Amino acid sequence: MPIEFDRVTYTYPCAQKPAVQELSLRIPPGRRCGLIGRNGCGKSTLLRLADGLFRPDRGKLYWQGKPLDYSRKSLRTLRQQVGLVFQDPEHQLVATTVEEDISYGLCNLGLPESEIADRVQRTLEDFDLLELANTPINHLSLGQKKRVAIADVMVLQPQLLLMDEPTAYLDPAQTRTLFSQLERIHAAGTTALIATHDLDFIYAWADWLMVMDCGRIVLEGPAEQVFDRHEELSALGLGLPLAVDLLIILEDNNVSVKTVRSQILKRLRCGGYRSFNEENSLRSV
Amino acid sequence: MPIEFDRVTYTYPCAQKPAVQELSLRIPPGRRCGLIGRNGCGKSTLLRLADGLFRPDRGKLYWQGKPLDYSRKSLRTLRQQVGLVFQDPEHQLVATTVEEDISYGLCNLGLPESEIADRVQRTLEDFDLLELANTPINHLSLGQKKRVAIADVMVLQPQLLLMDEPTAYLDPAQTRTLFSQLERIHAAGTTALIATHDLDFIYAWADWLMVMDCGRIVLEGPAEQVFDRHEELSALGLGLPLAVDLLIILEDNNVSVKTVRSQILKRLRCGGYRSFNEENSLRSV
Amino acid sequence: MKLNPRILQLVAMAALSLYLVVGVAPPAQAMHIMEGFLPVGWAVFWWIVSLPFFILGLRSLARIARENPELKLLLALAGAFSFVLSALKIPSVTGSCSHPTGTGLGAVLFGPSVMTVLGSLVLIFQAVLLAHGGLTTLGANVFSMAIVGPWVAYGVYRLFANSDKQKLAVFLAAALGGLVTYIVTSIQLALAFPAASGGFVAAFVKFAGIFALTQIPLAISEGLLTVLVWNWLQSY
Amino acid sequence: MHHQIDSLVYTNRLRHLPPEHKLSFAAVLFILGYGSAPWVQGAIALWLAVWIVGYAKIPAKIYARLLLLPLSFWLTSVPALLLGVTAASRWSAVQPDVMQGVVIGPVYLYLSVQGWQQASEVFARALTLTSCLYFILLTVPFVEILWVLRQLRCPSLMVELLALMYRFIFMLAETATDLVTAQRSRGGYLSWRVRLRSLGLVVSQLVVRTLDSYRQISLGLQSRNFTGELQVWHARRHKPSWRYSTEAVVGCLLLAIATGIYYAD
Repeated sequence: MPIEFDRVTYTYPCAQKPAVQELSLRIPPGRRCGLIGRNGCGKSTLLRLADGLFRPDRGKLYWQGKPLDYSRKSLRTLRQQVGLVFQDPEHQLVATTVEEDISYGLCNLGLPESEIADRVQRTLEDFDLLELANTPINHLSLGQKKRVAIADVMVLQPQLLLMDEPTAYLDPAQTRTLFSQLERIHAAGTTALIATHDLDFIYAWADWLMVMDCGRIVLEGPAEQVFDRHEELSALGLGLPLAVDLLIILEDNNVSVKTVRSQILKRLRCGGYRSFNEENSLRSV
Repeated sequence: MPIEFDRVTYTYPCAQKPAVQELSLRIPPGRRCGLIGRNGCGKSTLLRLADGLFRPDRGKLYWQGKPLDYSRKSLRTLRQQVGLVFQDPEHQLVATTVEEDISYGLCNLGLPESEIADRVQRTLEDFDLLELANTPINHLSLGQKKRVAIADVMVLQPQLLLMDEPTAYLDPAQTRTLFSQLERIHAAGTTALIATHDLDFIYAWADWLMVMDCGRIVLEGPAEQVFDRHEELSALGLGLPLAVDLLIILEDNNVSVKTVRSQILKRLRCGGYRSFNEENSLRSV
Repeated sequence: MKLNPRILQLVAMAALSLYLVVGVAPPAQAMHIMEGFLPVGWAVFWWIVSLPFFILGLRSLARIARENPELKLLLALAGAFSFVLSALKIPSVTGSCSHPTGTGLGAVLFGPSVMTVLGSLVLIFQAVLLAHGGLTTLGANVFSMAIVGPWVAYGVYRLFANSDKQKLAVFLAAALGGLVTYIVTSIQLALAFPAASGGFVAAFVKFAGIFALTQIPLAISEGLLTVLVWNWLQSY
Repeated sequence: MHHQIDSLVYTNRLRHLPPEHKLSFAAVLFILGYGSAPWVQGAIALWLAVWIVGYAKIPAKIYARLLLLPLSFWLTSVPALLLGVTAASRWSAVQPDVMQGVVIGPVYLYLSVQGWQQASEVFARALTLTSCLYFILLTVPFVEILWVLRQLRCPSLMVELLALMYRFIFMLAETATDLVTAQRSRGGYLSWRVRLRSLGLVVSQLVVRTLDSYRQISLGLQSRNFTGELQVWHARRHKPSWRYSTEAVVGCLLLAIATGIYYAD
């Protein structure tokens, strides 16, 4: 059990109500965990709490069974083993060139220079950044910045990787690259937790899913089981991944491709996007 | 024919190669036009050219049949009739409160105060922003900011609405709201052009589709026809909307829902994200 | 009548100078003494004059940064902010555009010795990224823009701050800070190039006269803009 | 403009040379350029043009445009240097300094001989030294200047601040550009009054964004175990070149000899 939340409450300074409320959570080790929920439901706050950036008002965090005491030393150990990739890479990249930025975390650990050189070199290769090593950060495209941000964190070889909206700003091909990088990270034994709106991405990637609403975890379990709870997900304003939606259509009409096509389009136009809520309220009547 | 590009080339200052190259384009009036393409293919540049923000190196733009001469007067007319919503609302909203921000464009036109008050009021109602009218911009959520950004532009009653990545940063429920707003705008007779990566969104919304690659339009036509060109889209690194993908699976295996489910997952995991190109090259063998 | 061609010549020259001052030179640079403009003696002199101020400022910054390392981020952001401001073009009354230096606001917010360091770093970036100013003339530019400007702005602000006319204090700080910068630049040029007749004073009058055309309206615009931003900051 | 210089320098063909070599070469030329005869200064400017346009492959058009910058500052100052004014009654006293003169009412206005000398001296010197400056700007990336500053034991606070500022300048500049573009698309800069208002809005927004970035970036730094100092590591990938080193050393020697002869005369 790498990390555990025990009835954690956190309120931003000056905010009216808590961003995370009485939240209890265990992240299963070695899993691909997805965290979904609407904008503003507290996903980012949860990730920041898990990285020890905020201190809960009430409740406790445990890292590998030991409670986090927010001393400088324990924070240092925590952040060595937990890597957080921010939504906006601009806020994470601080050095001038790609190579320097990747080395930054290692230098903070006070490692010997030969080991820094070694690990930076290996990470540059792993993330296909060798050619960009000496490029200044500000000359990179957004997709490249995102890649550097992940490399920054992975060079520290964390046991738990937290990512906030990794697919925002990426085009389909870049998303594919990200997907294969995540597969590699998973194969190496790293536990990962991804917070996102991108239901299709999370449907394809996650094997454990948590759903947040208003600062709490409202659903949790193996991904397929969670996505089977159609009504609850719709009621939360999340809808379903398109693939799940399509399968429902298939089950409902076991007919020709042509019929399915028209059904899908109708679903996408009206159900999927426009009046999901209306439809929903009809259903529950 | 609201706007027309005639072999337009534009190179950013000091860039090695043009961002938009010998591009010819007509936007059919009254249509819902989608513009897709990979990051960096020139989509945003095209939108900025269409709004007269950049001046082409070669080639001409026509607005309602008349060539654009970039004089102050013609730019003023153009920008009154063409509205551009930027990708990041953070970079578009300039005033302190919602109301002030919506009035900004009207004040620039030098309209009489009574008309400004009138139009701002109506727009606040249309976009369901009445309650937020006096809220400072930096207290808004991202979805609200996006709504204000669209209202900012629609208050000028443009004939052509250009949008850059409208669904980025939005959660599924917010995307649904955006969709219904776009439907309303379309119903009022405004031509719209949306540039995005979100294939599922564009599949549901667009009726005319343009595909860009390396600064050129490489495919164009009614949306369904364009999405039928599977091989070409995959070769461009774009992939297909999930729904189209599913229909292909259905046509290939006319079998049980269970088989289809496992096919979709395989497709999402490997085909859809990881190794679409490999699979593709196998197919063409 | 014999003088006619000469008068014509002079009128033509005056017109030409006016054109050059108002039309050709981007006034953004008129504040910066360009690379190689000062004779070697004066270039070295201004370096020697400015260096102690810079080192003292850096020392006091280092002390603050040791206590609160994250302040470095804020300082770097403030520096980057004033660089970006200086690259924005503000409309000036004469029709030409130039830059607000933000020194006045910075001096009021951070204090003059911090502004000396930030201002010097901004000047380095202006030389390296925009080719405004230069390395040999850096000392002279630092003296006028990062030492005298902020100290005057700060002094003026403190003088008027108590008279519960904050806005006036801010306006005067920014405007006079800008104005004194331009006067010092003129002095520096006049010292380096005294006129054959009238020496330093005559040269000063000439340089000051030429730069006055663009710099006085600019100082006023900067004062107004700073007040706008100040108001806004207080409401935030 | 700053994007221009900064992106040019990363594609220049002399980038592989060690930054120390290029900087010391420029430093030697700075000293020679200050001390020597006008024709030696001319030679330096020409030689550097060969280095910049010929070897580093900076487009000639852009380099010429950059050279216009010092020229325009020079042109602005020329009237002040050239024009002399004195009381009409004293015109005979300044006669040795007069090229052309005219009496207008009580004053005597003239073109000064000394001013002309000063102006031409300054012209040659400014052109030469600006070429040296441009050689640095266009062939040594800013990051590498920072490496050299670190080696020279500049105060670490100063180097750190420079590095952070370099990163943030581009971040804020992008925000500012985007804001201005968005304003332009809503008719923001089409008249003088609207312009001033729009600009005030941009500056205010920029303050907010700056403070906001500060909060976010300090979280980002903390999550990466910020220790109070911004330490980084970089590999060295520079290769000294015999061909360029030889040309630089031989050329500088020749110029030094020429300067020596000039002073011996």
